[in-house]
Amino acid sequence: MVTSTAIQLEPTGTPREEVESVVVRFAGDSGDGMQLTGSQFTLATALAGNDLATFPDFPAEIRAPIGTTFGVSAFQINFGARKIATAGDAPDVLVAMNPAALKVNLVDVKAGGTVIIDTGTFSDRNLKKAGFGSNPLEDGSLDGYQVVTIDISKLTMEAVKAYGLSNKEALRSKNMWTLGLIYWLYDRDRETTTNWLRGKFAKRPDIADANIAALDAGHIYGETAELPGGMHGYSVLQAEITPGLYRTITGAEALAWGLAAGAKLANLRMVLASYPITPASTLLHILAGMKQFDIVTFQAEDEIAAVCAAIGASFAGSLGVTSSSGPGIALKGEAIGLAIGVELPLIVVNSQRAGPSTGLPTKTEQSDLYQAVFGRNADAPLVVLAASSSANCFDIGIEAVRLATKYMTPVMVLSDGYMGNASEPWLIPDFDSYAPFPVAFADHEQIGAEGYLPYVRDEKTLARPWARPGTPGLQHRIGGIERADGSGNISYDAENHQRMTNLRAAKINGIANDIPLQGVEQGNESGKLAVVGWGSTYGPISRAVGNMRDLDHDVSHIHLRHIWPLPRNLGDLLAGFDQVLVPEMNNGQLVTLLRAQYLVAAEPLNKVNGQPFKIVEIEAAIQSRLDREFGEAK
Amino acid sequence: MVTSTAIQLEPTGTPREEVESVVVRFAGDSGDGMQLTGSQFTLATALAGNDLATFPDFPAEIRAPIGTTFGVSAFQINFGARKIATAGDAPDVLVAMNPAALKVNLVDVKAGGTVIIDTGTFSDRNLKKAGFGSNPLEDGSLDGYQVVTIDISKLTMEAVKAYGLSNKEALRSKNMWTLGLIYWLYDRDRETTTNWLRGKFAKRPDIADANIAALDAGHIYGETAELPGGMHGYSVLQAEITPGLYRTITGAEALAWGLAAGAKLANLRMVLASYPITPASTLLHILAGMKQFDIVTFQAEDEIAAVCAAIGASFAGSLGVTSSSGPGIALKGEAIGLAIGVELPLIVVNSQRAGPSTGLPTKTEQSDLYQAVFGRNADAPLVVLAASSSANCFDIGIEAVRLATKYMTPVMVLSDGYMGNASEPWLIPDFDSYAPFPVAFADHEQIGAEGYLPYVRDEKTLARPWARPGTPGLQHRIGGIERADGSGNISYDAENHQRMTNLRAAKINGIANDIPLQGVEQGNESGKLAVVGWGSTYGPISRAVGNMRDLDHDVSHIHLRHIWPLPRNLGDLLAGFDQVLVPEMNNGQLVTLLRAQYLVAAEPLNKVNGQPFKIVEIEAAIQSRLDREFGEAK
Amino acid sequence: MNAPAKPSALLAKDFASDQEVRWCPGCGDYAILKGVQKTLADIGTAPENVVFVSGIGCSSRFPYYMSTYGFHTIHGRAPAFATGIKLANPQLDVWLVTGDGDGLSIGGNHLLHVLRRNVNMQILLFNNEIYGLTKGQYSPTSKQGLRSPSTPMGSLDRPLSPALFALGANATFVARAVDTQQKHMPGVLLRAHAHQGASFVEIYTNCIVYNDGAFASFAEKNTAAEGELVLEQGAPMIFGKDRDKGIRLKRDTLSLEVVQLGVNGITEDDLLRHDETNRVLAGLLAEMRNPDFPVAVGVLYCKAAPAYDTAVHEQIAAARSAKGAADINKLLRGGATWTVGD
Amino acid sequence: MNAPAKPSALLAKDFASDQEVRWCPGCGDYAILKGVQKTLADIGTAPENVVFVSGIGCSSRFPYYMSTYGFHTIHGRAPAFATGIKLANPQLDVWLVTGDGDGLSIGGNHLLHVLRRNVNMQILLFNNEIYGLTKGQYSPTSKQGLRSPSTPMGSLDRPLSPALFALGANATFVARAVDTQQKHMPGVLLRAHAHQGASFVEIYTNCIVYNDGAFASFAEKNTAAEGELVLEQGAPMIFGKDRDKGIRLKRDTLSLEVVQLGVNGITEDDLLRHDETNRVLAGLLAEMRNPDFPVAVGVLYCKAAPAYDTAVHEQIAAARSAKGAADINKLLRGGATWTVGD
Ligand SMILES: Cc1ncc(C[n+]2csc(CCOP(=O)(O)OP(=O)(O)O)c2C)c(N)n1
Ligand SMILES: Cc1ncc(C[n+]2csc(CCOP(=O)(O)OP(=O)(O)O)c2C)c(N)n1
Ligand code: SF4
Ligand code: SF4
Ligand SMILES: [Mg+2]
Ligand SMILES: [Mg+2]
Repeated sequence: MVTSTAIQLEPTGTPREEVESVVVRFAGDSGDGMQLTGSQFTLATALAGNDLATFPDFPAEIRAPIGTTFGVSAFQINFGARKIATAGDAPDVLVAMNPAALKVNLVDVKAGGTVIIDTGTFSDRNLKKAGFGSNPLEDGSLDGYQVVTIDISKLTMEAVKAYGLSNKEALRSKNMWTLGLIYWLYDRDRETTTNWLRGKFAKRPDIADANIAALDAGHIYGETAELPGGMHGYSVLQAEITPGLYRTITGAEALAWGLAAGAKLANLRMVLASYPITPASTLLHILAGMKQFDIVTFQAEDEIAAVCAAIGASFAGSLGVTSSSGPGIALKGEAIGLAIGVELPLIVVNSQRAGPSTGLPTKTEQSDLYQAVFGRNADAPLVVLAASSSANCFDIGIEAVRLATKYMTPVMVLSDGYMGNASEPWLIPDFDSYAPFPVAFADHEQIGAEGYLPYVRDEKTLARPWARPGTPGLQHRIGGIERADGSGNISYDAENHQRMTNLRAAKINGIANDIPLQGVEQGNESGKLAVVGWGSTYGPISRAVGNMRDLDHDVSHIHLRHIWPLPRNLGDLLAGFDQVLVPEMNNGQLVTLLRAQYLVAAEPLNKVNGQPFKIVEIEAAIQSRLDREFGEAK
Repeated sequence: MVTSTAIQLEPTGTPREEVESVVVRFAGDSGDGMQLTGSQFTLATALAGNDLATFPDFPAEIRAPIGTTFGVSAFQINFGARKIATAGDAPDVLVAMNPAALKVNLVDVKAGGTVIIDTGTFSDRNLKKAGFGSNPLEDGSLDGYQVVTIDISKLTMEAVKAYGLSNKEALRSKNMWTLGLIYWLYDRDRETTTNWLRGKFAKRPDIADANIAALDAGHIYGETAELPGGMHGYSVLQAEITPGLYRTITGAEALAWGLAAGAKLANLRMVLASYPITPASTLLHILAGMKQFDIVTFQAEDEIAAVCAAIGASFAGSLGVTSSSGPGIALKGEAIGLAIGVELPLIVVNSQRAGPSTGLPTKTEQSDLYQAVFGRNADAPLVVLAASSSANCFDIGIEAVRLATKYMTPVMVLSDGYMGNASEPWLIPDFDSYAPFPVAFADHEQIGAEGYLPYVRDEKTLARPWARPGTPGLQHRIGGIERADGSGNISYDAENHQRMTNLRAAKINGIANDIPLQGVEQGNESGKLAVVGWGSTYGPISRAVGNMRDLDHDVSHIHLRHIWPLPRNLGDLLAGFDQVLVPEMNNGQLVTLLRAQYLVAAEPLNKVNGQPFKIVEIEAAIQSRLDREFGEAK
Repeated sequence: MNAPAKPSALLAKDFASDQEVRWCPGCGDYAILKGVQKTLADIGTAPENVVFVSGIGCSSRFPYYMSTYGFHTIHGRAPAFATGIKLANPQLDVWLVTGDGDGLSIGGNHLLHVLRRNVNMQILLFNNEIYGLTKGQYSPTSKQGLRSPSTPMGSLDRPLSPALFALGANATFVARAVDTQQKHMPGVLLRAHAHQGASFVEIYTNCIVYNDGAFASFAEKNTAAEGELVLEQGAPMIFGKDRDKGIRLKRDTLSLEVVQLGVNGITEDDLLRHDETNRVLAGLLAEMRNPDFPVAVGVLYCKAAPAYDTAVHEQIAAARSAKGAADINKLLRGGATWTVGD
Repeated sequence: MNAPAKPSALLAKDFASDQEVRWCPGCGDYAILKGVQKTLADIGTAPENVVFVSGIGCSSRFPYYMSTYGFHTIHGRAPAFATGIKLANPQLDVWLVTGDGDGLSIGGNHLLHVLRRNVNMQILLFNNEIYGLTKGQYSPTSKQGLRSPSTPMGSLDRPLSPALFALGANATFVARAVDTQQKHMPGVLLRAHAHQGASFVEIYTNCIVYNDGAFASFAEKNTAAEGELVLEQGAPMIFGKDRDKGIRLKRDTLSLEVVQLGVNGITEDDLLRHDETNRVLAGLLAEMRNPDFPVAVGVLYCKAAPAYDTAVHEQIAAARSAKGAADINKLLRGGATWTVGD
């Protein structure tokens, strides 16, 4: 919501309107560099002291034919002088680099919003490719918007003429021209982008220069040209942000670093075994570049081999990690069951995407909770964690390592495509402030009268000891057939199976005592309505609850990061609310778990169109629940 | 419970005691032919007009060293003059062919029960192999039992001396000698066994003769010898049984035949693609021998290939079926998601076994309900059916075919190792009385203005049409990426995904209108306690509820055969009971589903020691729930 | 099954669906699509009798672009789906499209088994030596040392040779074609189609985005003559711009060498003649790699063997004639039964 | 890692665990167990440095019977577990035990990839041409026509040759041994152990219950001499009770023939000499089958190549020396940062 609050004077004397927050979407062809533009703008905005959130939206095709709607790539950013929770429901400003980008994105723009259009691309051919029957610049389609038409293509060509690039190369700077204009619009500093361009094109200084010239030209255009549509500059004040050192971080980065940090705290080598799949591959790519952290990455022949190699690595005394997305996780189910049976640490990262089956690989969804909690043969409990934001992935990564190694158990970490790709500002923690939890491998002291017993448990955690092959005297054999309590030898004994089944369940349930009590993110600890979320719905729920609370509604936000076991106070907490609403980007999964566990009449709010919730959608749902309650009270 | 009711006179003048029901367990080394003995006794008992139920208990090893406890094979039969629900909690009579068999099985025998022992095998060596420190025949271990010691080995050798067999071959008739004795004990006719022996050893008439001689000798021994322990003959009156033609049938047979029958009713070729795994392989073996029914069986390279081949067969217009056990089903999850997405018929049979992971392959469990209902990535609903007994597998097989083809959906059929192997008498139905449900494949009439649209749905069932490749004009392309409503072409459209997700869920939910209302097996439609079961717990629950009702307790038995969707009246039905108890051979799975669906405070009763519930266990649980309720009422 | 009237004179475009082709501009897969459509027109099969089955990958989008029946399945499993289709209906003309990742990484086992079973279908493996769809990770056929997002310091895996793998799998038909060689491809595909059993065709295709030029040393206009040996049954193995080079067998070491015709008195008669029924020879040819050798294309190996799907249905027919018409009531009443009277 | 003191003079029994061996009496696996225990004693490795990894099957119970570390995993996936173990700790001496079903049916793909990657381990494939544990279904190596519970009318699949498969997978070491030949086996296993990389050893083993006598034509006392060719590097290929038969190369057809020494003037010099570095020769030898040929046992192929796990850790070492000691705080502060002041 853009709220004008004051008028400032530009250095040049032009007035700059002060706004509290803005949503800008850059949209163009896959080849137009919209993701780069977006991330540069994100950085400049962070440096300007705003809070922010982003939503990159990639096309499904690798490189669709130029100018087609299915080749449109977009990047949305919401930034402001206050806490920003989501990438924004609807853009205040849409930058459309071609007709297809306009076609796909216009519907989302807020009524009366600004649409900046590169008219240089609005040829008949491109209009047709985008599926326009007539030219939207002329047929009234844009009525109701502030339309700013600029021939950005032409202006860019002019700006970079001096550098003797080919037409094609020259046109590639269009995005920088546009970025320059938007920098002017929101009063951002160009320096980091200039430096970044110099670094990126270190081997082609002519291209670096051309891009910088385009960036400057766009900026100057804003300063000097009389802008169409009466557009003028804005300023967005700094947000109140906890002081400290910041960076932007995507969920994939945060998770990779969190896992590396966890391995360090556990004093273990990490072996990540994975098989590429969108959107999970990024984690593999990042960790593949971190070999100096004693991280082994292994691109296996498939997901089954990946999880098995990870379990093998854990058997050998390293931290085995595997990562995939829904369909790949499905393939890992059998092997995860083995890890549960042999009780070895294992981390399984699921970057969820829309399904079922191949589904919509580039679209987000959080529909793998059932699979995480229930998706294996037999009684096979494990730990399930869900990160609530890009930055939260760091701490979730560490928590996963802590629980996996302390309890000798697989831990499933749920992330999603949205969170993985979206970046947000992150107050960089001091790693030295994290308490180490080094693994104490079994040693010769564990050798008793009957030799080493790999299934004698720690009384408190119920974890079995971890003996590293290579250690003299601790030779033992484990496997997927039921193991005798104590020795771990094959046992077909009926009562042993009952006991081991109970122990496996008790071990996982007991972890509830080693995780934080469930807190309330916003609002009271009891009341009329609790909105219970998990995962990347954090942003829209927190803003929606915040907005409704600002309107004096009695609603609280509870957000789960521990999905299994659930926090031990959760049942009591939920019992304190008249109604419980569970928004999920699936057809209702956490809600099933809560109803079954606590017999609480939790209601689902589902959305499965591959897009994150809009704040208004959750606000509306809250309103309707509160209305209903009033209705009943009458 | 053996209840003496009267004394009859034997033809020879010896008194025969009349009993209402008896539990006999045959136990011996794997090589002793106990399963054959058991099935012959079963047949003779059925012919004698008793009702019966059996429980074969195989050793986990293929062929363990002779005389070891882990090589013991047992077969239990419960038969009587009344309705028999289970194989019996505790044997009245144990036949122990060697020390190991005694060692393993004695604990289960009812206090005061009869133990018949082949003393010929009680050598020091065998006692040691079985892990006896001292000779149980001498050390008082058998106090409290009626012990009948006979040197069966020696008597058998003598009986078959005439046939010139090798020692080893001769000794193989021991089981027939024993069977002869037991036939005498319960007044069974030897003729079917004699005929069967003649058929089985048609090529070795000497062996047939020897076996028959042993059988007769055992029988004569009973008639003439003064039996140790004062043992005498019993008679078990005929049960009141619905008139008609009967046979014994195992769950695996019934399911194979049910699927074949279903395919016939649907007018389809069946393609079963499977990969061997205990206890599921039997279905593959049976169907592999039924090629004359136009059944193609395919032993694939693994479970994934198996399910994929089955889906391919369905795509091509046949009925694709795949079968496995827990770990194998886990591997099929990804492909099942595809079948859900492309909406093709598919039947997935899960013969459950104890887990997790490899678990206890030869032991029974019903712990794959979570996996069946929830075990896939994304929102991926399908139909889940569970057979309640060996014979019920026939109707469940037909129902699976009906639903899969009518609704173009995968159907998961849950059976288990116990049900698959156990045989029970079956009133053979007249197949002509089953209403056919032939598949109407799409034809040229479905070609509209936009061509053939594979995702235009039937308004009532929401099923899409099924077009068989080879049909001119209906060429279409489908796949795992989200399909456009109507055309089925790839669609990345957000709202289409939402719509298709809703349609997939609605189609499956709607099936609730096409399945029978949930009935009550025994007891009232509302009351103090409902015991809700599924699968092979039918027997013990029904007998336990029956017994408790005989004692005038207010308890009802509800048994689910449709697990998903649940019968549409189930919520209301359960709401009518003060308490709901859900016995399961798992750690509590159906109970989760019921609590989540209906917010009913259902309580679990779990058993996971690889053995079916005992009747007394369920009786005790019922009692404790009823006590508690009375307690509260005070 | 349906016996549709054979449409007369089909054209390549009759095999194109109405779906927009969505590969990257310049992707080699376009050329293969053209080649396949032309081949089908040449064969003259009715589109409704043809099924294209694929896994997941850029290449595996293929079925959507054909006017035939099509099934875009899941990653790596297309051979199993295709087998199921043939088991259900052996009359269908099944074409399987897979990639080097789909077919040899996750799907290696299914490919192995469909080849050894000899299920009657054509298997086209689009080898671009990269994972295209997932944005450029190395594949099992990538050259060692390839830097990719998952191997920033260079890949360490020793690559598979798809043809050698197929021969090791007991395949009965192994051939190669090249995306850019539109004249050559249909001939190879026609041969694959004519073969009864699993016909394996490796097609080199250029991923212009993630592995551009992987086959530049033999697949381009100016390199083909020197970089490639076009196999023809019975013909001496000659190649080169001036057709002046040949392949000779070094008998004692069981290996091949490149020789110059006319030099040291070497004539055509000294050269190996292609014998596509010789599996050992096929193995030697499969291993020829630039720059030391030309890359062999065409039919490397072809040997008759019964097709699996046919044999399966022969067993069914035999069982039916031996055991008589299927009768469920008879089935239920087989074995020991007894009657309980009223 | 631990560097344990080398125990002196280990005996075979030092490698036996306390677990009762539970194969069927008479199963060929017992002999292999003995052979492996003897080999390990001969090698003299400390038991704590050895890991046995297996899948599922009768054969895969192997690890329980060894006094080393052991991991009985899941069906078909042992190569992946073993790879993970080596990636975590390349110092461990890893032995993989699998069956013809475990390794070539469900696990074919993992075997393929561990071989082509050349991960340093010994792979023992117990080939009994049957699924033992699941009670006798045919396997991918079963002879065509085998009647089994799943193929009552005879199996139709064309069998795989494990050795040929391994060669097609680019394996660097391929050998064969026989359960009954206790003298021969340890030598082969020692060679496998000495080889850096994935050493593939097919061991013929008799399933006395479900496939008794499958190898009777060469694996029994009275058939071995005539039915088997024992390979030795550099030695002429002679076999027969009277050592009077040999293998000769038919040069023009690239095939082998059995010849009689002394007949038609044939001498040892006419015979092939074994060259285990020649993959083409190995392929020819792998295909020799009774009754026309003797079955080749011993080391068919051995060629040096870098081990994958070693190379992986070299990259890690290189990265560490290039990028300096790992520092999480530095990592988090890399790239663009900014400070928000109080
Ligand atoms: C189970 C599963 N794992 C992984 C993926 C991701 N994935 C899709 S295509 C592909 C590899 C494609 O490579 P290739 O077969 O060579 O095809 P290309 O794109 O190069 O034509 C991968 C890893 C998936 N879709 N499903
Ligand atoms: C996922 C899975 N599928 C199937 C099985 C059943 N299974 C166990 S062992 C086996 C085959 C064993 O054959 P092989 O590897 O040749 O070993 P053998 O018993 O002959 O030594 C099968 C099919 C299983 N345990 N797990
Ligand atoms: S990524 Fe490569 S293989 Fe995929 S469509 Fe683009 S060019 Fe073709
Ligand atoms: S079934 Fe066969 S392979 Fe298995 S233990 Fe018995 S003899 Fe050995
Ligand atoms: Mg590829
Ligand atoms: Mg085997």
